[in-house]
Amino acid sequence: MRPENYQAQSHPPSNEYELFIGPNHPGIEGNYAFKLKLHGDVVLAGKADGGYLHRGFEKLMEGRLWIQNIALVPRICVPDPVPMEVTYSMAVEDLCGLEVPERAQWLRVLQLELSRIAAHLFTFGGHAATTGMYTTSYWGIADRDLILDLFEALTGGRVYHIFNIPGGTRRDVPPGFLEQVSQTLDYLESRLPDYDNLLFTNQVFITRAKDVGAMTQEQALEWGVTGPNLRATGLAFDVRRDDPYLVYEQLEFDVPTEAAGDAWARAMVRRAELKQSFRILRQVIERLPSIGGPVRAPIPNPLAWNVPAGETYARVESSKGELAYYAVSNGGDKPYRVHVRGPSSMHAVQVLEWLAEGARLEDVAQIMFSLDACPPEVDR
Amino acid sequence: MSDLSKIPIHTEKHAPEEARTNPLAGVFDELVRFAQSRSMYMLHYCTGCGAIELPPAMTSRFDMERLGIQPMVTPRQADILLVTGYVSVKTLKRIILTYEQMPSPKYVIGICSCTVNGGMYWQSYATAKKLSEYLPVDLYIAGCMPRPEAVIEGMRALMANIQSGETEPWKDYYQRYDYYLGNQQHLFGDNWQTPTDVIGQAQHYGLAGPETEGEHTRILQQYQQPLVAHKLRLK
Amino acid sequence: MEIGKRIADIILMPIVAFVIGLFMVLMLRKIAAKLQRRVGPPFFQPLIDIIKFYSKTTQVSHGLLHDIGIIMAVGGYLAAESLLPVPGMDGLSDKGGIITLTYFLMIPSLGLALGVGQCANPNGSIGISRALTAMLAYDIPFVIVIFGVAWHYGTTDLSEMISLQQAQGWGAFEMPLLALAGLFALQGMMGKQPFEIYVAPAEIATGPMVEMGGKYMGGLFVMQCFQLYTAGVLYTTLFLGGGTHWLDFLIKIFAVVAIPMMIAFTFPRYRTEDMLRLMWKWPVLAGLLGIAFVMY
Amino acid sequence: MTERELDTHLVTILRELESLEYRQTSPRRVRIDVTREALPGLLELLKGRASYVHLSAISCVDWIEDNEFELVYHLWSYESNHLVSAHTRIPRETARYISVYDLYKPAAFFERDIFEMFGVYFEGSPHMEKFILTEWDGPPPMRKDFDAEAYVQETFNWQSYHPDWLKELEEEGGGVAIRPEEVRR
Repeated sequence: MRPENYQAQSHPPSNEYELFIGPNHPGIEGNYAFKLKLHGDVVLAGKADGGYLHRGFEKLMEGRLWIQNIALVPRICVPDPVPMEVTYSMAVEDLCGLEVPERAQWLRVLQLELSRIAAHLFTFGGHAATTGMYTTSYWGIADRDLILDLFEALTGGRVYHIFNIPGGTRRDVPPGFLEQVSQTLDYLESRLPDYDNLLFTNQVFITRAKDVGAMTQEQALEWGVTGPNLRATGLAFDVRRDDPYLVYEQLEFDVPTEAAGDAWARAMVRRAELKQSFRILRQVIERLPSIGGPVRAPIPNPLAWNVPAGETYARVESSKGELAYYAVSNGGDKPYRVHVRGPSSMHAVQVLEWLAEGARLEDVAQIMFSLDACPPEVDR
Repeated sequence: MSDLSKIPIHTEKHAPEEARTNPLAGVFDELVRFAQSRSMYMLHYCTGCGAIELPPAMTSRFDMERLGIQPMVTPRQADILLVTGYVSVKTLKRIILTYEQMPSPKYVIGICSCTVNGGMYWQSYATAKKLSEYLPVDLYIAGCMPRPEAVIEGMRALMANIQSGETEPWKDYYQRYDYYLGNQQHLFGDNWQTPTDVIGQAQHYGLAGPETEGEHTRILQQYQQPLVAHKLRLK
Repeated sequence: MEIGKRIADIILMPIVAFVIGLFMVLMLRKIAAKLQRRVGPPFFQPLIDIIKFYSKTTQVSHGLLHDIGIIMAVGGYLAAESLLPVPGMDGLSDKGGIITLTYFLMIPSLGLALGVGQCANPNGSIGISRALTAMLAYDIPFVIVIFGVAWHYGTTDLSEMISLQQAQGWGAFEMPLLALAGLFALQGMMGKQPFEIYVAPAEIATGPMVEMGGKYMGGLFVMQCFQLYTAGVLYTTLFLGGGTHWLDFLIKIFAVVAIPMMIAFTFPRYRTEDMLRLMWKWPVLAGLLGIAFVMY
Repeated sequence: MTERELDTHLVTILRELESLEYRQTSPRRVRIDVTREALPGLLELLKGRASYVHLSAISCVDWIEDNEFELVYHLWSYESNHLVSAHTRIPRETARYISVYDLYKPAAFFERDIFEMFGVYFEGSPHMEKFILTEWDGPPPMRKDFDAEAYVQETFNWQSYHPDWLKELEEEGGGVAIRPEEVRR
């Protein structure tokens, strides 16, 4: 039977047609849609369509206590939740003038870098899968699971940890945790040559990823590109180094850059960042035992916590780029306004639309994944 | 907490539909149900944050393919619709469109607490709260978010149900279409329509019941316009 | 050959092909699983999938050509199987020969093109246009290889080629360049990475299969079994001396199919024009050189 | 150039403009309060002469008691590594302002976001249409006078916390040990 009341219509002949990518499409990262106008294989215009993941976070946060919102914020970016908690906590601490104990700061760096590794492994996998290379994505996601195991040992949750609260962290590390981290790092480092063989030196992948979605440094700055995508155009800027927070000033790490600004350069920057994260984590493992003190500053009764009136802009480097929280308090027990600036709000919408223009249909998914666009950050 | 062991367990026996005379027919039905339970293609649609636990469940660590579960790309090829997490109203429309395009027998699993009752977004203006109002749901897997083990366990429960022939809510969608359509219209407005002719399908496959048509389907017919090809609009 | 034996062969050969094809699909998925460090599907999974698809209640047809397209796709391979000699069964191979077979192998793609065209899904249309482009790409080296082999043996009869090879030694040793070009064409024919341009889930949502559900998808799964079997048997017949008995025949065809599989899961896919460029350059060059060696 | 030098550079620029106040809130954060007429000029100066090329975000706050919207433009300089937040207020009734898209491309996204969530219309912004809330026809939801909870209670049904099958179980002595209502009390 013909189950759909579709009626064929004749159209004047045209070489142009419109194609919907998403929201139900494997070439889309998450629940997001992209409309393309094509001429043959060439994209004439692209239009992003968001809002499928809209939950009204900013409205929800205005209706909950300052401390309750900690449970809400990691949901804003699912693959990389830790920076969300940390940035929100930093914003609240800034409003209250709370001093975070040093040990808690080191613990936060530990989680942030673990989360960055997990997110980058996930992105590798996704990027490779858009070009038909599923083995890398299977490996990457399985290796990411080891990081999730570490998070489970530390916080009790695999994906959402709710471990950082304003004033510090909820608990200290469990015994033997740092050795476990160290072993996982050794294993992941030993896996990097495998990834190189399979993906980063694979001639077919290089052919596919070179010159795809390329931008120059001037264009990147003009369109508000941040994070690894900006570093792939040659600008060595990292919020961790240039607008330091927590204890990043005491840590040694490089800011890797590439010059080309295409999908290939972005993948290589992520790969280099993995190594830098390993380096940071090793320093944390070395230094953490020598730093004593509490992991949490004393905070008032969280159920009746009136945060002093004021406003602040807290900013960190998440795995996807610059993440910022603008928090306003009117002296009440709930936030007056919280505005989340996710890095993907630029990458997934305007930059993607702009890069898709003139690209090939084959490369649209690859451009989206190489930008590491995370739709929930756009929709919030 | 009261003693959990005191909770009585209910087991209900299902009356066999009608005795088939041909002994081979039973064997054949068994085989088909076995095949349907052991080969479940799930739709590759991440509707919410619970989708982040599906890649681990599918890939090397937990490997759903051991159980014959594979991701599939388009609704036409899929058997299971996994609603992974909260459904915003905008997504819900697409979920219903997708669900109606899937060939039956089809199954819906609601993953995460948000599909049960709105979860932690209970006061959000943008998310629908009870998934089973809009679609017949076979199984809920609660948790925020359920671990891959829980997802696989839920899949196994669904498999057992399919094999024993217990779970057939997809028939419910045809039989009580008016109820589901009414809830959809309440949320999306009276001019809500999908390209799939559900009533026609129900009649064609002999699944139409007394509640297939009603006041809401009359509203649908009143607003229904023939679908026309999409116009080029972009720039 | 008496008529009864011939009819029995024609009926039996597609069944044998289907069963072996199921095992090849299983091998494909197991190889993928092993490379991806996981367990992979259970033993009967390919068969269960097909039964499942055929047991669907809803069958969404988009019109007459949609139905005919699938019949053509499966039927083209069914006809091809009766032309491929296997140990103990020759079927129609002495009547048809390799030229007819080459034509038969194009029918499935054309049938799919008809069927998918009626679905009116842009992804499907892009997919099928890519599939036809891919056919254009791999058919040039494929035809060169067929021509070279036929010239070398002086016949287009497949069973005669087998007996000649069993007398003189395998074609792969006599015509290594043609065998190499044949491997390239094989990879393209199976539509696996790096030449998986027409399925491409992340780009065009599985292309030609996008509107197929129920029986139609089941038909495509059956077609995949035949496709793997045909590719394996054809290459074995042309270059590896066919089979004297079932054991060495099965070992050869599974080995032939395993090579492209292993390549497939360690490479990404090319773009369409990259595939054309590659296919028309190296395999064609190797094939032409091979023909030159064969001729002189 | 050291940071201190750039700081004085920024200060000289800010001194050129009238009707603004500025103060340094922390070592890398500068807050500027400016009238709504002077803001586009200020941004132009900051971008053109003080290397504040990166528009990090535009935030909007609904001060319903003052009957005003506050718009905050967060600008970052990759050279001096300072973040300048320019605050301005616009009246709530008219809710119209000028787009800064011609200065900063990223502004288009934030302006569209504010248009959807607060109903502030930006003249000259390229995409003054719905993006996230295409299926929403209520009032702009982020305004303080929109009560999300009341809307939710009115629109959606809830899963019964005490369904019939549970009552049957309870009669036989089983069921949930602690009621949700009891927990909330």
